[in-house]
Amino acid sequence: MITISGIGKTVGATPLLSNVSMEFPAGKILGVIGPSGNGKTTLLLCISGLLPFDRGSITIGVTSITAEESSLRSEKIWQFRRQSGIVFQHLHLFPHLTVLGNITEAPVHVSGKPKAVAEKEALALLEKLGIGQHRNKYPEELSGGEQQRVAILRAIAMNPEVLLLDEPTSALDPIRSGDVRNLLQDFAATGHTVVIVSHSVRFLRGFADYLAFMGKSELIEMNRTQQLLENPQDERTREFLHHSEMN
Amino acid sequence: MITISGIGKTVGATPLLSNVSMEFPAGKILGVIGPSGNGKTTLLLCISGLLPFDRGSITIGVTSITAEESSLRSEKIWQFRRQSGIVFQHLHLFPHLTVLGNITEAPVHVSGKPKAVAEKEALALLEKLGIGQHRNKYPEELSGGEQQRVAILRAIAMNPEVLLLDEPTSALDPIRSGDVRNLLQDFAATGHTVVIVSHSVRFLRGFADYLAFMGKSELIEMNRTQQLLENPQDERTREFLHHSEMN
Amino acid sequence: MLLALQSLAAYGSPTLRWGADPSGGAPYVYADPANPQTYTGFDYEFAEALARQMRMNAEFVPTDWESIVASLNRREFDVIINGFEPTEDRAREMLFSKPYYLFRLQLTVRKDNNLISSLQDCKTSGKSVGTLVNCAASRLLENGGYIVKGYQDPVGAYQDLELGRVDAVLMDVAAEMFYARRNPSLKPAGKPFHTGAYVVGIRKSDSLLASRINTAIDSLADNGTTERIFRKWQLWDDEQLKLRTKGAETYDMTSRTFNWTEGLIKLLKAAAVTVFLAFGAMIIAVILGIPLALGQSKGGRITRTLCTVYIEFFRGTPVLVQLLFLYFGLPVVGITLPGWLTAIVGLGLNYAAYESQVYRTAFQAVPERQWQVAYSLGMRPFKAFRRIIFPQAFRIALPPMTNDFVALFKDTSTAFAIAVWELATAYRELANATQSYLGIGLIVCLYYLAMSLPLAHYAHRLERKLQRKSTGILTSGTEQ
Amino acid sequence: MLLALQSLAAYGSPTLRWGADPSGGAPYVYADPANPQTYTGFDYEFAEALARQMRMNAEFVPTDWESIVASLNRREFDVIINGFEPTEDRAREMLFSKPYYLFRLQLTVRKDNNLISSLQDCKTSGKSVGTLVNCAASRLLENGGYIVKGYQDPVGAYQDLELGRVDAVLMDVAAEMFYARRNPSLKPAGKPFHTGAYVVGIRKSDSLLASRINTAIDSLADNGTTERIFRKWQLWDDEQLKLRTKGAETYDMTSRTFNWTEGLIKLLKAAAVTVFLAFGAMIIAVILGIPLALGQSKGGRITRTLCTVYIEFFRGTPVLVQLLFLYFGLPVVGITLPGWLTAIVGLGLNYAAYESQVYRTAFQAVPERQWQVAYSLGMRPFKAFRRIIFPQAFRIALPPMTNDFVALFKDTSTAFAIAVWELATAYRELANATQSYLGIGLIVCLYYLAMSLPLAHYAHRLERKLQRKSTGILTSGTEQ
Ligand SMILES: Nc1ncnc2c1ncn2[C@@H]1O[C@H](COP(=O)(O)OP(=O)(O)OP(=O)(O)O)[C@@H](O)[C@H]1O
Ligand SMILES: Nc1ncnc2c1ncn2[C@@H]1O[C@H](COP(=O)(O)OP(=O)(O)OP(=O)(O)O)[C@@H](O)[C@H]1O
Ligand SMILES: [Mg+2]
Ligand SMILES: [Mg+2]
Repeated sequence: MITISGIGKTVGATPLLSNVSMEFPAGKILGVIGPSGNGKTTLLLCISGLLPFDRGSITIGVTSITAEESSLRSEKIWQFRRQSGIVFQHLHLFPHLTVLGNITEAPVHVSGKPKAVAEKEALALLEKLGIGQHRNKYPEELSGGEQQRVAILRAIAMNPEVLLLDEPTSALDPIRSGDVRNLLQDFAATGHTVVIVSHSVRFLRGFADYLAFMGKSELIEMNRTQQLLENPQDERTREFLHHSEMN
Repeated sequence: MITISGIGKTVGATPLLSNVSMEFPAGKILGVIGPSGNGKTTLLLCISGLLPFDRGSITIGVTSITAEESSLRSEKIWQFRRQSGIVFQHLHLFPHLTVLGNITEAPVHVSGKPKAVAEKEALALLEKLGIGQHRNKYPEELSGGEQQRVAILRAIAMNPEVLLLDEPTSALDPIRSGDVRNLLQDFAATGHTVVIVSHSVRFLRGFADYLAFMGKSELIEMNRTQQLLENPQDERTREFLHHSEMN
Repeated sequence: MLLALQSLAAYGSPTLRWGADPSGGAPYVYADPANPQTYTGFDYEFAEALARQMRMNAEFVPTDWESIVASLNRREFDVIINGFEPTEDRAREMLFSKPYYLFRLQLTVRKDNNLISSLQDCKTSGKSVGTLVNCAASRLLENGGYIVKGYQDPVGAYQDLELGRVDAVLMDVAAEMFYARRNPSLKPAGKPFHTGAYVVGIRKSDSLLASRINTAIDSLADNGTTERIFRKWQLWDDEQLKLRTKGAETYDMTSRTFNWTEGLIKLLKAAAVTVFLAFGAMIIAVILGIPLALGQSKGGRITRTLCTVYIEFFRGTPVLVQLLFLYFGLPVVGITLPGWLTAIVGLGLNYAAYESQVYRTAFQAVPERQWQVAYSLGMRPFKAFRRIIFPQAFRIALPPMTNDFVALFKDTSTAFAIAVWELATAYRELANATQSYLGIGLIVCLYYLAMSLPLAHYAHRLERKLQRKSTGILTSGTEQ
Repeated sequence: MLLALQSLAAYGSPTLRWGADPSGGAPYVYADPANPQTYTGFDYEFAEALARQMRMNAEFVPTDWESIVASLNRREFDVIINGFEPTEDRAREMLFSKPYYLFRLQLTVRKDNNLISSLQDCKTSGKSVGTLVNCAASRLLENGGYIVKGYQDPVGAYQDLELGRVDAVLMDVAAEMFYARRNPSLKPAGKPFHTGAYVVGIRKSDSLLASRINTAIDSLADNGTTERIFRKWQLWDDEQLKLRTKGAETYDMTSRTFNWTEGLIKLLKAAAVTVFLAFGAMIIAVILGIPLALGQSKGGRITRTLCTVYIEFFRGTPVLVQLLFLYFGLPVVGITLPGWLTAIVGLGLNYAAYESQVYRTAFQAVPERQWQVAYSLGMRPFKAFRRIIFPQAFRIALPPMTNDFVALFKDTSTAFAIAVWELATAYRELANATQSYLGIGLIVCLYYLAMSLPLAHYAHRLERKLQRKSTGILTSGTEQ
């Protein structure tokens, strides 16, 4: 269960998030959609515990942080951060490590997994996404889509309770993004919660269990995917979905 | 008229491009599609004159460079580079300049446009893509989709003969990507050539005049959009298009 | 424990260890010119007489005037007999005997000076008065608001008076008699005045010794020994008759001042030279470093080699040698630069090698793609560098550059080798002159800090400003 | 041409330009403590008297002792008057006047030392003897095969004697009188011995000037001026009577035949010391720099302030002063480190301040997002730093660190001040001994290069290796 209660975040005079509240069960996939610049990435960062927010609180399972705690270096925030993994929009791979190194770094050096085990697991994942042959390359020697898949695997390899993804298939062709979809569905099926920001309503349809639509810095509505797509309550949602169908 | 004759590029033992040849008229829009990691970005960089290649030659209008010339710092390569503008997959905005600075930098300091004029033009473009209010922000203060639009405008502002775009709408919602489409169509209508790499066949349909399908490091086929989509010649093209419809 | 034993030994034993500074000069205690291994002076003779009166052997312990009270209390000797005046601040730390001599002060002027006939004249006409530091005279003058110039020894004071650097000198009659009376170009102005006393200085804990000494002083005065000694040194006058009738009620409190003002000004001038050299050299280094860095990282084979040779040579050999080479070597080929210019050029060439390496890292820390974007927008390398790469690299180069600049302030000290007079040279001179290595050293450090701190501060502010203007690769990040 | 004219002018004009190093200290030539703008000392007074005798004006040209002969030959001044001793190697390059003073050497030991009563005792019991570099005493000791420790100035030598860092000090009586005689914890051992002479140094081409000076020296001796001057400085003794009776044959001219093989080996040993000091100091600096950098950029208010104070203090004040402070200051609180350890610790503390700034830039050049990614993967700050940030930052820090390391090789030369014998000290000794500043200088430069080149080469290779392992922010970029 993830509970977000009235969180707000302002930079300068610009509100990035205003009073966003939502709640959804663990083990499900939540899709976040909405126009560019409306705070989707900001929301994801807040949930991950990496970005301090100004108001409200976030609860994942039994751990919760308040706005005050989010900006302190307390033991609590480290515990909170540990629950979730994140795939950044701009990936931010470790440039000094190979593909394999990027994926096994945390399992080996944080969880203390034996290196051989971690590498075997990583390799299986790499093969699943079709980039096994690139395992010894450095990030800058990869194409955009290949980098994106490495970033997804790096987060999944730590087996976080909650996986947050920011447009994880933007650089992938339809076949590969299908692979990623399957992988994430399997991951959710084992009881993990997945939150995924995407511009492609097509990608989320029949994949996400819930959909949330972000307006300018606020949550307009959230519902089961089917219901939101077929019966949007807000005018802005309707217009956005209409355009999605068109293009 | 852009003519690519048998260019090849190998890194280590891996061929990134093998004997790619194509030809298409100026003032048209060429879409490049193909699975991830197949050399689309590499091809674009070669056309821009920024990446030296090993074999073949590329001709834009009356200027052409050969494989040898592509790796030399000759006057010719500078002239060749000047003809085209490029929007990188990873954007690479100038972090030390504001949005307006990013867009006006080259017009003012390369073309010698008066600053006021350049800024007025830039502002008009920014408004067209809905990010006029962000004009004085620095790149890191923008959302992913906002950054992407700035990168597109930075290239367009130099009014290059050939505009090369590497997945320019991957971070844009459907409404904004429609705006970009219109902008590029207008740009092509004034006699400029546009080459655009995209994973979204939907985006290119009814927008690109030609489509090229890249297989593993080679050009599989190229044709008018209508014809390629409706009547693909190669099995691989057919399979790729099939998946695109599905997802 | 050990010290206490020593002290007891000094009592019981027939030895009176007395301290004085023989470099203070005649006529107090000084090395006998006729026989430099031995000492003479009225204090020397008085000490001998005093010890004999107390049935002890006198042992002279030469010491340093500056720290004479500290040495007494460290038990390096038992008493001070050195033209020593009782003052209130000293009284807090020690005991005084009765006076054994009453001195007076005498004003001296140049022979041709008819304007000054009393100390008051100096004040009304704003004339400067020289005297020794830390004595009754200096205290008197300072309290009176005179223009005072302090000297370490009487010779210097009277010399300056002759040279017109001061207009008058006020000194104990004893010193005046010895150093000025016979000088044909000087004359006394007015009569001696302001009676003061020479006493024996004793440790606070030695009150027993003090009373024994007082008894002995009385006996010496009574039996005429005191008169005989001071008559021999031509220092006897009627004033001394009071010794037997009165005590020594007039105590002056004196405060010690070294001629710090002038020393500090000298250092300040030297510091200005140092700043000048450092700025000149840094300008050369900062500018020359850029082509070196670009040449080494982006140039062709030959350029690259040349730049590397330059860098490794200038970085790898001592700047001192480079300066000497420029200074003594260049004249051979007909180029004779003045020392300061040689220093600026030499240090500049040297630091350019360092700066080039700083730049190279900074340039390389800017993603190569930024060059490509610039090229794709039609920029040539030079413009791409100036407009796109440099602004991003500068932020990274700034702290190491600050490092180098601060180091350069101190490296200017190598210029002493080519006879450029700067802060480090001035330090050595003054420290040697005053023997106050620590004191002057600390002051020189403050001067260096006064150069480097504003620089570091400004650099830090600039760094923050650039950071706020966010060069991206340095994105603060916590704000999204 | 110009130089020739200047020299002619020096003859015709009534000015005698004489050179001396005022930092050599009292009592030769030194800044007057009472009036630091002017100079004093017996050489100063003698030079004035000499010039007056020759009906010329004396003009004092402050210069550096190490290169005083070279400066003479560069015509920066006309004569050297600086307690200058005639030696055979100097004789090849210049003329000497008759002696104007005959000095002797005095051995000094600690008061409690009853084992050493002559120089011979030092040899038999293997005790170390301190003296000034490049003087009669140092040559005597070196030729005699003593364990010698060379100092730049007498103060340091006697201070080390007090602290027990050397067992005896051999010095001219002039210096001994001034610096050691008054020190209660030291005492002379044995009688003065080994008569040497102070002469005026003159250019080889100026034989006319030489004979005029000889005449003047004779006159000054005859008319008692010499005696008056040296009496005033308490340096007159019966030895000086020989000046009038005999010629200049009375003094011992110390000579050293220079053996190149031995010299090179000596330099090699010194270079090894330098490398040792540099590596030791760099290890301290490299390690200590990390907490300083992190403290300054990520610590709380207090940590930040403390780190900044440390950095600005150690960076802003001269390392020489820091070394002196550690060497002479620490014993006050009971910690007496040997010289080499003081040098390593002092240089290490100093360079840590510089390294911290290098690291700080490097850390900040790694995008903040990399920290965030590491945190999101469950890393705590320390692990994130060690595994993610440091490897990326190291590549950026490497060239400035190489800079600092190379600079450190040469900064070890400051250790001479605390009497650590390293390459720069060896250079000065040998260059002085041979007067071959250029030749030995070039050799020493080669030694320095032989240290810095391998270092630079290895650093460059490491840099490339890291670059190939591509730290991303440094992506080479031309390959896609
Ligand atoms: N540091 C900042 N200073 C000012 N404004 C900021 C800053 N960071 C983000 N913003 C603004 O906050 C808004 C929301 O940003 P966010 O990245 O969350 O949007 P998004 O929904 O992820 O958009 P996209 O789909 O384009 O990635 C944007 O308009 C952006 O310009
Ligand atoms: N420096 C390099 N060294 C080795 N292989 C490289 C290097 N650069 C790129 N490649 C490989 O070349 C192939 C083509 O890369 P390119 O970026 O052109 O693909 P792309 O078609 O743009 O893919 P995407 O759609 O994922 O962006 C990829 O498999 C990539 O791994
Ligand atoms: Mg976003
Ligand atoms: Mg690509």
